[in-house]
Order: sequence, then structure tokens, then C-alpha cells
Amino acid sequence: MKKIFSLLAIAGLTLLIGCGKPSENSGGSSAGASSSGGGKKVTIALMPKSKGNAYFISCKKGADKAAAELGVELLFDGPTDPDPAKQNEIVENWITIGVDAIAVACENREGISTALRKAKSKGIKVVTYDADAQPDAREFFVNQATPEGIGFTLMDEAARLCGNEGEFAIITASLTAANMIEWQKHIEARRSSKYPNMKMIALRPCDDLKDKAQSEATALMSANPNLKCIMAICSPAVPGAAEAVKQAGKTGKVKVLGLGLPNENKRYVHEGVTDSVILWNTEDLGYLTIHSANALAKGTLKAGDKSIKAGALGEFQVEGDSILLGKPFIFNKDNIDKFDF
Amino acid sequence: MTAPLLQLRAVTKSFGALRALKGVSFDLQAGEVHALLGENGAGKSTLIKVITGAHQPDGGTLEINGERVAHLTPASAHKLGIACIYQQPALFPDLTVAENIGLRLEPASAVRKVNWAVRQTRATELLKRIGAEISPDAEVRSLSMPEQQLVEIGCAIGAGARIVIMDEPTASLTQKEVQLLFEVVKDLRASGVGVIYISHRLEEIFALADRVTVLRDGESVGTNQVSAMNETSLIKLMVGREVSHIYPPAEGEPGEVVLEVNKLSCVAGDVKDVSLAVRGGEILGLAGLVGAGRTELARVLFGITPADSGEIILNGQRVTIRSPQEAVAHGIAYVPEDRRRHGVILEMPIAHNMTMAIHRRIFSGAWLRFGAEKQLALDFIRDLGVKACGPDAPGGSLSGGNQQKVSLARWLATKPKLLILDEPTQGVDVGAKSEIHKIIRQLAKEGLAVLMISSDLPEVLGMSDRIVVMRGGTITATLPGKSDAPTVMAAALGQTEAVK
Amino acid sequence: MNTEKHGFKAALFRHETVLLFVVVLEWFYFNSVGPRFGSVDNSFDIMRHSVEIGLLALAMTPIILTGGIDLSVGSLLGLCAILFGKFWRDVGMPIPLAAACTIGVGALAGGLNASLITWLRLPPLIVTLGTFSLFRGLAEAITRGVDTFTNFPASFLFLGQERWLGIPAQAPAFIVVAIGIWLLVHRTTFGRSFRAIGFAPEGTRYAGIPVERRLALVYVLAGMIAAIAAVIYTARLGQAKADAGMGYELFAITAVVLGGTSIFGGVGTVQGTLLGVAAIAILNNGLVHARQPREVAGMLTGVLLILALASSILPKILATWRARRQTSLNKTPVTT
Amino acid sequence: MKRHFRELSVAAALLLVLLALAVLAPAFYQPQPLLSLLTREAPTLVVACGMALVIICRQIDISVGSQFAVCSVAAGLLAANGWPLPLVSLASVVFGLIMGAFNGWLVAGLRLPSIVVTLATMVTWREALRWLRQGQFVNLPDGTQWLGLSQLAGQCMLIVTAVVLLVALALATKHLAAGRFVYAVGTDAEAARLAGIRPQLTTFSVFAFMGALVGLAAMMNVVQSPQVDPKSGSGLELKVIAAAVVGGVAVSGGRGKLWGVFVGLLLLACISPALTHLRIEAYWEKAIQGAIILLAVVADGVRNRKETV
Repeated sequence: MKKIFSLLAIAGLTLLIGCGKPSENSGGSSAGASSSGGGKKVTIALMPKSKGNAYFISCKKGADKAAAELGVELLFDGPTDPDPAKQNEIVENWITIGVDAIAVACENREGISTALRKAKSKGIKVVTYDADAQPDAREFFVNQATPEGIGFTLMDEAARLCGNEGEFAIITASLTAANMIEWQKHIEARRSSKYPNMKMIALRPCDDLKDKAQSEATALMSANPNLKCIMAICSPAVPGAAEAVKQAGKTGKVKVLGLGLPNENKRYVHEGVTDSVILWNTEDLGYLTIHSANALAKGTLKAGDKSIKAGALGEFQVEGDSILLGKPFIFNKDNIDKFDF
Repeated sequence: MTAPLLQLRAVTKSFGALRALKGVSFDLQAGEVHALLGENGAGKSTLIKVITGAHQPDGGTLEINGERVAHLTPASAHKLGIACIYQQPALFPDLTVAENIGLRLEPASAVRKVNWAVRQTRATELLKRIGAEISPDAEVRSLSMPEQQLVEIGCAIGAGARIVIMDEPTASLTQKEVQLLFEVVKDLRASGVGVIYISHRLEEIFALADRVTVLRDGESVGTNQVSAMNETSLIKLMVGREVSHIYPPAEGEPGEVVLEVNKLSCVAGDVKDVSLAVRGGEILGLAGLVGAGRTELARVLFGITPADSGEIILNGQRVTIRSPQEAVAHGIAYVPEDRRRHGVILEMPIAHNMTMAIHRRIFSGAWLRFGAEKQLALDFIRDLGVKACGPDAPGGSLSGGNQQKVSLARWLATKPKLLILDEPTQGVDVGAKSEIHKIIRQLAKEGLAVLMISSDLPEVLGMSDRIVVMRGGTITATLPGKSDAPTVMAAALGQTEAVK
Repeated sequence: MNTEKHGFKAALFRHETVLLFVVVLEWFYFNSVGPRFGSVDNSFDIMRHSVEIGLLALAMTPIILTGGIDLSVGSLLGLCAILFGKFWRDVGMPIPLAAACTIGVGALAGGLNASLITWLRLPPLIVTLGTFSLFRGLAEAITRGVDTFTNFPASFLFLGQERWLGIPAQAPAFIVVAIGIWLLVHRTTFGRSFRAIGFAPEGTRYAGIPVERRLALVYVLAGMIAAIAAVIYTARLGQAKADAGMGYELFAITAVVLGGTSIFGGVGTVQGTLLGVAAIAILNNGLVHARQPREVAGMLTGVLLILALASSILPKILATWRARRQTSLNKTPVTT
Repeated sequence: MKRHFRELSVAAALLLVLLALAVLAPAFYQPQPLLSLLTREAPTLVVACGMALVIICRQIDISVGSQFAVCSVAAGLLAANGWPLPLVSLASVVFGLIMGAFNGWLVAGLRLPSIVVTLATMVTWREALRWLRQGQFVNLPDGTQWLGLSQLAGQCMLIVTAVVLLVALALATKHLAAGRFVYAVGTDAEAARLAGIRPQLTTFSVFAFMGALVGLAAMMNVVQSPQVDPKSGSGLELKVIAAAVVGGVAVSGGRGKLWGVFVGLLLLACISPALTHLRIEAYWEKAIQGAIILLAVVADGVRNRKETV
């Protein structure tokens, strides 16, 4: 008998934690009964590449704002550990729940496309943002900036900082991240076409960990004494590389730039360690993604449209099946304080 | 006469049905070596465990220097100056000798500085005192069993214990080490320590002890001055009881030779060129003292420690046995000595235990057949009279005697040609003992060759058709079944001249 | 010396019924919260998402029954996924042959664990910790960190994503392995020897059972099942990457222990493990339906594991507590 | 000499690697990068010392990664709220102590298996932290980095702290009775009980002490940069267990030396920078680490087998 009481306690506890805690930070929706049936509120499910990433927290801020404006129920969930299969599982769960639209930042391009194709076959509208899936697996791709745009801007900025010649190294999140491979291709294209005597001497992964990016940057600098610039193309790597350069006492000698959030890099930009942070307004990205998903669900956005109206942010260009947030934005000493994300 | 150093009055202790101590009174004076003598299962080790606090007595009192001690634990006994040298040394294998002695003797408080210099000198001095050429820096793991025994003795002496109990300390020591140990014991006596000395070696008792108490079946049959005793009177006291329980008589003539072993030796198992033969239908008793190498011989025959040289011939055919599986395949069965660790798996139901050795035979194609298993278990429960609440009662829920029957059932199920029994009735209550004896005799009648290892002298005499006596890993004498106790004991003790 | 009526069976039986009760309770709760939770589609979702972890848990059960453990199954899944991709794309083998070779590699990897554990008598925890990073390292080295294997033929992807005769295509494979392991553990002499080795390795050797061969069997089997899981994982995802199966070994151990199998060996059942897998799968799936974040699933799994552990030793604590109380109460001798 | 054979063989391996680097990639030896490598490995060394004690006591703790992350974020939040640094350090150590004591109570008090207990606490604490912080970085006030000292002074302080702690613990395990009790309980808990040592209390204190060391290490990590990444400490448990095993600590308990763990950690830590210097692709790192661990394990196995048989 005693045994039964003890495991009954388990069941009680599961219930208590399961429903007791209000889910204050997982999307605006209440945990209780959800609306169902026709004429219902549009449900949009938003998935970040991984949940432990500040970059996607700021995307979610914009998404929440858009959801509130549009009166849309927003689900926000994603894998906490780097297992690609987890993204598929959550998408498949959403299919079963019967959400109206799914917006995903794809960790691995081919893997996620399997799940997204199934969602489309069930009539769920699919939009990707930040990192694209295979074109046939989604209707639109909300592209913060075209890969060419990102690649070229990064390369131009790096060349500008190094006076168009010298060695530079790239620190990426993981060697298999689809969008980063895309950016690297364009960086290389831009380098070979415009800056022949800029030489990329190394490409190192940092698994989205600031500490690992710092160790990689330190090792890169000591292994290549005349390294002139470190290009960090995943958000945690930018402050990591900057801290490494600062600790190596090579501020100014080794330039640091990369794709990162202003808030995380303000300190380093003011200290002159990080010269320029290239990014886009992540909140706008989240905002635009929800608007696009909503428009798609409501049918106001169809293939072939040339532009889309996104609430307070106004018009956005649509090129084929990708909605362009705009050109990548360069934050530097002068303008970085104006932004808070 | 000051109060005795240690006084036990009417101490009783029983484990379930087995009444190990039936009201034993025993006293130990300061500066005295008091020998404790008795066969296996007479209650010696239980008495020691009561004195050292490892077991709580069911009844009776225990006094130290006149004050009554109620609740004794190993830790409180340690403080009261009671030290015991067990046969299985409780040492730390990965630590050095100096540290082992240090940890046993230093106060238990964790927050103090360890003085390695003191540990080193104390260890060296203690080891010198007992004449052990062991380096204090050696890891205990690399020491042989006798060396570990000497370290245990060192710990006891180092603890400045007032009461030192030595359980078979010389069992595996060389003659030289034994002499040095005598010096140590004499020093202890001179310094007023009370020594309880347990040994089968009568010559040691006569050389060392002042008084001797003989235990038999959990009762003390007399405490006498050693000077007033001689060997035969002691042996008579030890085995004196008329054979209170009748051993089933042997019938019929034994068949031809089933097992023949010549010049068998195994260095790892310290068995040295043993030769013997066992006939079908015959019970060959293998007598000898603790450490005589009988279990080691059984392990060699059963393939647990394969033989280095020598021949094993089964039914006239030479066989090599390198693993228990091969032994079982050749029809050899071994009921092990350590029942709880090797004989029966306590957590598993007795039916599973019984079929453990015959998986290939009873479960053809590896598919378990619960019906056949249950039936086999029920048959053995009926035939061997196992008292249990059913075939799926766990082995651990049975008494010692019944566990032994389950272990026996496991090996009878293999329908062996040769059955090796190792201390079949050790720690078994008297009732179950005679039942087991009847079973063994019945098996012999049915033509099975039985090799029975036993330290229980009356059992050896009552059951065996022929007796082989071992000492130090070799056979010292082969005696007819009907020999008397003193001759067997004498052979076991190595007084070979008494035998001729 | 009276014991519960039929001790061994009762203790085991009770843990599973309570776990079944927890699983049913979970199911009903989530069904009340998420409207579509109870639908057939979702039940198939749950099954499809827990096939790999379920297979690894099945592979782990015999190992834990013998008192061992295997931390390398997760990394082995990753390595096998990569090799399966390589066999198919670079070596050009047809899918079934590639799968067979992958299972062969899985057996070899299991063999490596087995030989170190049995021949050198090394603790399984440390051997499999070494092979844990070796297999992951090999997976990353073979793909030079970048390479991934994709666009598998539709017929193969069918295995991971579509329905076959109404049930998820990978369900038959899982059911076959589950039944196979169940029979092995509960209905064959091998299973009986696994338990005996878990309870008393020395005692089992004295009973004439080849302990080394049995241990080798469980580790090689685990390697093969990890390879099967890798093939199904690749089919479900449509992609093979070096970081496949990261952390799956911990999920598998959680499911096995939740199912009532003791980490010390001997006690445990395959149905208990399956219930453990179900409990975790329903929890993860249900919380998405209840719109709770992923982290809550992780926390609850951890808490469930601790409670399952505590409940497995609760009778022992109460027994010692009762015994202590009884001896202090009456000092009089216990009559036999 | 013989008793130190195992540790010296690892030291020899490390020396070999360093010599190879000196020849093939002299750039490795610039002072600045070496200093920052050692500074970053200092917290790991502190955790490795604690883990060595846990393993010597024949237990294991795979929740140190989660404990490290929780303590780091907690310390960061306290510092951000203006607490004075000494108080923040104390709070971090206390947080670690509490988590370690919880593990210790479950393992020693309820006699539960440590591998499964720490597996459960690892998952629970890690997911709870993610749920509360959602991966948000914690920005620290200005005075926190390097405790307000200069970078060089800060780095040296951290390295010295770690080394001093290593030496202190090495002495404690050699000369303090409590240290020897850990060895005694690790090699044979029953013999320890008979010798009057309290095995349950020793096991409990080993886990609590492990937590405290993780708290200290977390603080040493927080002061190294102006912001705290909540994902710091991921993979820490495997790194320190590997360092202990390579450093000669026996999983069967009772054997191992702290300076061996120090050498083991250095060997594993210098693989990644060495690869960068030797221009070897990054993806070889895990395979090489796995090979080193297996080599160490097999070497121990062969040595034991020669001794016992």
C-alpha cells in the first residue's frame, strides 16, 4: 500500500506543475481551454532555431507586438537542446493541434522541410524566417536580408576595416547550419570578386557558446600573428570574439565585426573593440513574420504579390517568394545607443 | 580476585530456527591466554561476534571489568579496547599498510592532521614486533592472505586493546611466522592483555593457552586449565557426544571408479599433486582443517581455477576442465561452500535457482517452459522436504537448511556422475542436518559418486565410506570409513606419526 | 522470517501498476487541456516521436538488468546515421544493404564495448564514457563537420514519415524489436541469466553460466538496436547529420529507471521500460498541447525520475524504520 | 616512483604534446594567449578537483554542468542588482553548496544510485534555469569584470586561486583525516564502517563540497567577462570526469591523485588550441579526446589485469 501512496504523489505533482504555473513567458496565450471551430481566432505558431538564444527573444518581442495588434493567438516554442529532430516533433505536434500558420527559423534545412511539407499538405500556411527551408516546403520566406546582402555587407565592412587586404577568420555557430553556409558562400564570392588580397585563413565553429567563441578567437589570434580581422556570424560569437581580442590586448589591431544584437555588443563597440555590428531590427523581423503569416492565413497575401503591408512598419518588398525586411543595418559607435534589443 | 576482564553469563543467540548459543558463560582474566575450541558450527564465531558488538545477544549479560555493558556496537567495542582479528581481514585494499593501520588506530574525528611520520614509524615497529617482512608502503591489495592477516594482528596490537580475539590467526601462516606470533601473544599476556585464542591446532593451544573452553553445539562443555588436559582428552571433549544423531548406514558395494585424479596441481589455487579416486555409489569424505586446500581442490575439479598439471579421468576417459560449463557438461556438480554468495541467488525465486544449471537441458531452444520448471521445483520441494511457501518464494526468505536443499536440488537436476559437496551442513540446524545426510546417503545408494568436503568431524566419520585427509594443499592420509575421531583429527593436525 | 506473500512478484507488479496509473492520469489530464490531444493523429505523433528513444531504452534494459550501463548509444546512433548516409550516397549501396551494413557496424561498436568490459573487466560506465566521445568524434570526423546526407529516395522516407496500413510506418519495426527484447528478457534462458548476473555475477559463474558471453550479447545487441534506431531516425528526419541522437542515452536511461528497473541490476521488466518511455513521450507531447514551454517537460521528467527512485526504496526505508522501532520497544528476547 | 607511475605517464604525454607544439607551432607559446587559456581553464580545474573527490569516493556527479550554470546566472543577477562582490561570491558558493547537499542527501541519506540521482538533478536544474531565464544574457555592472582590477591582475588572481585551491586540496587529501576518509570509503565502505569512520556522512560531505566548489568556479567564470551566458557550463561534467579518468582516478574508488587530474585536464584542454595551431580541422577534436580517454581506460585495465591475475 505504501508504494501506491508514494507514486500517487508523482501524479499529484505532475498535475500541480503542469497546470499550476501560468505560462507567463511562453506566448501570450492562456494555458486554459483554447478556442476551436470556424471563425476562430487565427493561431500562429512561431519557432526559434533554439530557445536559449537572446537573438530570438528579441524576435519574439516583435512577434508579441504584432500578435497583440492582430488579435492573433501566438504559440512560441522550440527545442532547448540542439537535436534537429526536436524541431520536427514540435512542428508535427502543431499540425495535430491544428494551428493556422507556422513560422520557423530552420536549424537544418532538409530535416525541417519534411515536417513543413506535411504541414502544407494539411492546409497549414508555412512561413520561414531568419533561416530558410527548402523552397517547396514553405509559401514565403521572411528574409531579414538576402544572403547576398548579408554576405556582401559583411565582406565589404571587413574589407573596409582592413584596408582591403590582410588575413581574416570566420567564427560560425555550427559548420552544418544551412543559412550560415549560404552566407559563407556569398562572403567568398564577394571576396574573390572584389577583394582578392583579403584571405580567409580559418573557419571555426563555436556551437552558439560565447565562451567557446572566445577560446576559438584567442587560439586563432595566437596561431595567426598577422590576423587582421575576425568575422563572427552567429550572435553569441560577436561578444565572445570581442572579449578575446580585448584580453589579448589587440583592440584596434584585430578588427571585430559580425552579426549580433546591439545590446550585447554596446560595451565593446564603445570601447572600440568591436567596430561594427551588422544586423537587422530583430523585433521588426518578428513583427513582419507574424504579419506575413497572418496575411497568408487570412488569404490577403498570395503568391506573386509584389508588396505587403505590415501594420505600423508600412510596406515591404516581396521578391518572388521571399519577403525582404530590408538591407542589413550597420550599428556602430554613433548609432548603437539608439537601439534597445 | 579482581572482577574478570570480560565476563559473559548465560548468553543466548539464535538466527530464526537455528539456536547458535544456548546460554554460554565465559570469562577472561587480564594477562591470560584463554583458548576457545570447538568444531565448525559449535557457536565460536557467533560468540566472538557478540563480544565485538557485531551481533546483539538475545539474552544473558556481558560485563567488562565488572561493569555491565548493554548495547555494544563495533565502534563502542573499539573504544572499550576490544580488538578482533577476523579470518576475512577488514582492510582497505587500495591503501598502504601504514595507512590501514593508521585508519584503524587513529581517533575517528575527521578534522585532524594526519601525521604520516608517526604512521610510518608505528607501522614499521608493529610489523617488526610481529616479525612480518611487509613494507609499510605496500598497497594491501598486493599482499597475500597471510600477510593481510599479519597486518590485522598489527592493528589489534597497535590499538593497545585490552581484549584481543584471534580467530584462526595461524591458519595460513608458515611455521616461522607462527613462532613469531607466539612471541607477540606472550608479550600481550605479559602486558596484562586478555587474549581469546581460537585455533584447531592443539599444539598451539598447549604451547600458548593458560585455560581452554570447549564449545559444542552452542553450549560450553567445560573450562579447564590447559596443564590438566592432554590431546586425547581435549579431542574427546570436542567430539565427545555420543553420536546423538544416527547417520544412515552405507549399504552395498561401491561400483567401479567414476573419478580418478592423479598428480593434480594448480599453483594459483595452491593445490599440490593431489591423487584420489571416487567410486560410483561411494561417499569419499575429504577431511582437514580450515585452509587445508579442500575447497581449492573442488574449485580446480569444477574448472573455476583450472589445473596447471595432472590428470582428471572421468569414467576412464581423460578430460580437461577449463570452465564450470565444461565441468557441468562432463557431469560434475559442485555445491559450493559459501551458500549465500555462490550457492543460491537470494533475490531470485527458488524455482529459478533450481533450474539455473540445466538451462540447456530443461529449456530446449532457450525457451523458458514455466510449467516444466514449476513441476521440477515442486518435485524437489517434495523429495528434499524444502520448507518454503512455494516455488516462487525468493531464496533469501528460506532458512539456512532449506537454502542448502535448494542449492543441492540445483545440482541434482543436472543428473551428475560426480557430486562434490563443500561443507553441506554448515550453519544448518540439527533437524535439517540429518535430512541432508539422508538425502546424500540415498544418492550414493542410487550409484552417484559423492566427494564430501566437511570440517564437521562426526559428519565425516558418520557419512564417509572412505576418508581422505588434506593439509597444506596435499593429501596427508587415506583412512577407512570406520576410523575413529582422534586418528582423523591427528592426521588433520599433521601428527602423521600418530597415524602409522 | 515472514515475507510478503510472494515478495518478488508483488514489488515489481506494484511499481508498474502505479506507473500505468500515472500514464493514464497524464493522458486524461492532457486530453482535457488540449482538445486535439486525444485524437488518433496525435497518438501516432506520440508513437512516431518516441520510436528512437524507445528503441534505445529497449536496448538499454538488458544491459541495466546485468548491472551495467551504456552511455555510448546516443553517439552510436549519430555515427550509424552518418555511415548509413555514406554507404547509400558515396558507396552507392541500395537502402536495404546500406541499412544492413549499418546494423553490422552497430554490432561491431557494441562488440568494442563488450570486449573492453568483459576482457579487461573494466566498469561499463567508464568504457562507454570513452566510446561516447569516440563515436561522436568519429561521426564528426567522417563528415568533416560539414557534410550532411539528404534527399533520400521517397520510398525510404516513407518508412519515417508516412502511414502504412493506417499506423506509422516505423511502428512495425519498433513493435518487432519490442517483442523480441521482451521475449529475450522474459521468456528465454538468456533473460534469466541477465537477471542472475545482475543479482550475483560470481554466483552465476558458479552455476555454470558463461557470464562473459552473456555480457557480450547485451552490448552487441545494444549496438545493433542503436543502428536500427539510426536508420529510422534518418528516415523520419530525411537527413543524417553528425549531431544526431545527442543526449538520447540520458533519455533512454531515464525511461528505463522510471519503468522500475533497478540501476544495480536484477530487478526490472521490459513492459516497465515501455511504460517509462510512454510516460515521458506523453508528457513531452501533452505539454505542447497544453501550450506549456519545453522546459516544463524537462523539469517534470527530472522530478518524476527522483520520485520513481525514492518509491523503489521506500519499502526498505519503512522496513528498517519499523525494525528499529520494534527493537527499541521490546528488549525481551524474541522467542523462536 | 611506482605509486606515481600512472600520473607520471600522463605528465609525460602532456610533455610530449607541448614539445610537439614547440617544434611544429611555436606561436602557441606567446604569453598572452597562454594566460587567457589558463584563466579560462581555472574554473574547470576547481570543478575537476571536486569531481576527483566524488569519484575517489566511488560515486559520480553529472549535474555539475547544470549547477555551474545556475550559480553563474544567480551570481550575475545578484551583481546586477548591486550586491557587493564578496557577498555575491559567498552567495554563489552557498547556492552550489545547497544543490550539492541535495544530491548528497539523496545519495547518502536515501542510498540512491548517484548516476541516476545526478542525472535527474542535471535535467531538472538545467530546464528550470532555461525556463526562468529563456537564454537571456545577464549584463554585469562595470566593476564586476576582473573584480575591478586590471585584466592581467584579474587573470593572475584567478589562476593563482585555482592553483592554491588545487594545492590545498592535494594537501588535504594527503594530510587531513577527512581527506583520507574519502579514500577509505571509496575503497571499502564496510571496512570503513568497522574502523569507526561514518561512510554516509563522508559521502554526503563529498557531494556538498562538490557543490561549493562548483559555486566558487561559477564565480570565477562570472568575473571573467562583462556578461553571463546562461549556457556556460554545458558539457562541463563530461570534461571534468574525462580529466579525472585520464588523470588516473579509478572509477572503482579509492585511487587517484589531484595533481594527476590537473595534468589530465591540461592534456585535454590543450587539444583544441593545438589543433588550431597545427591547422588541423576542428572536427577532429572530439575524436582525439575520445581516443585519449579510451587509451587511459584501457591502460588502467591492462595494468589491473596484470596485477590481479
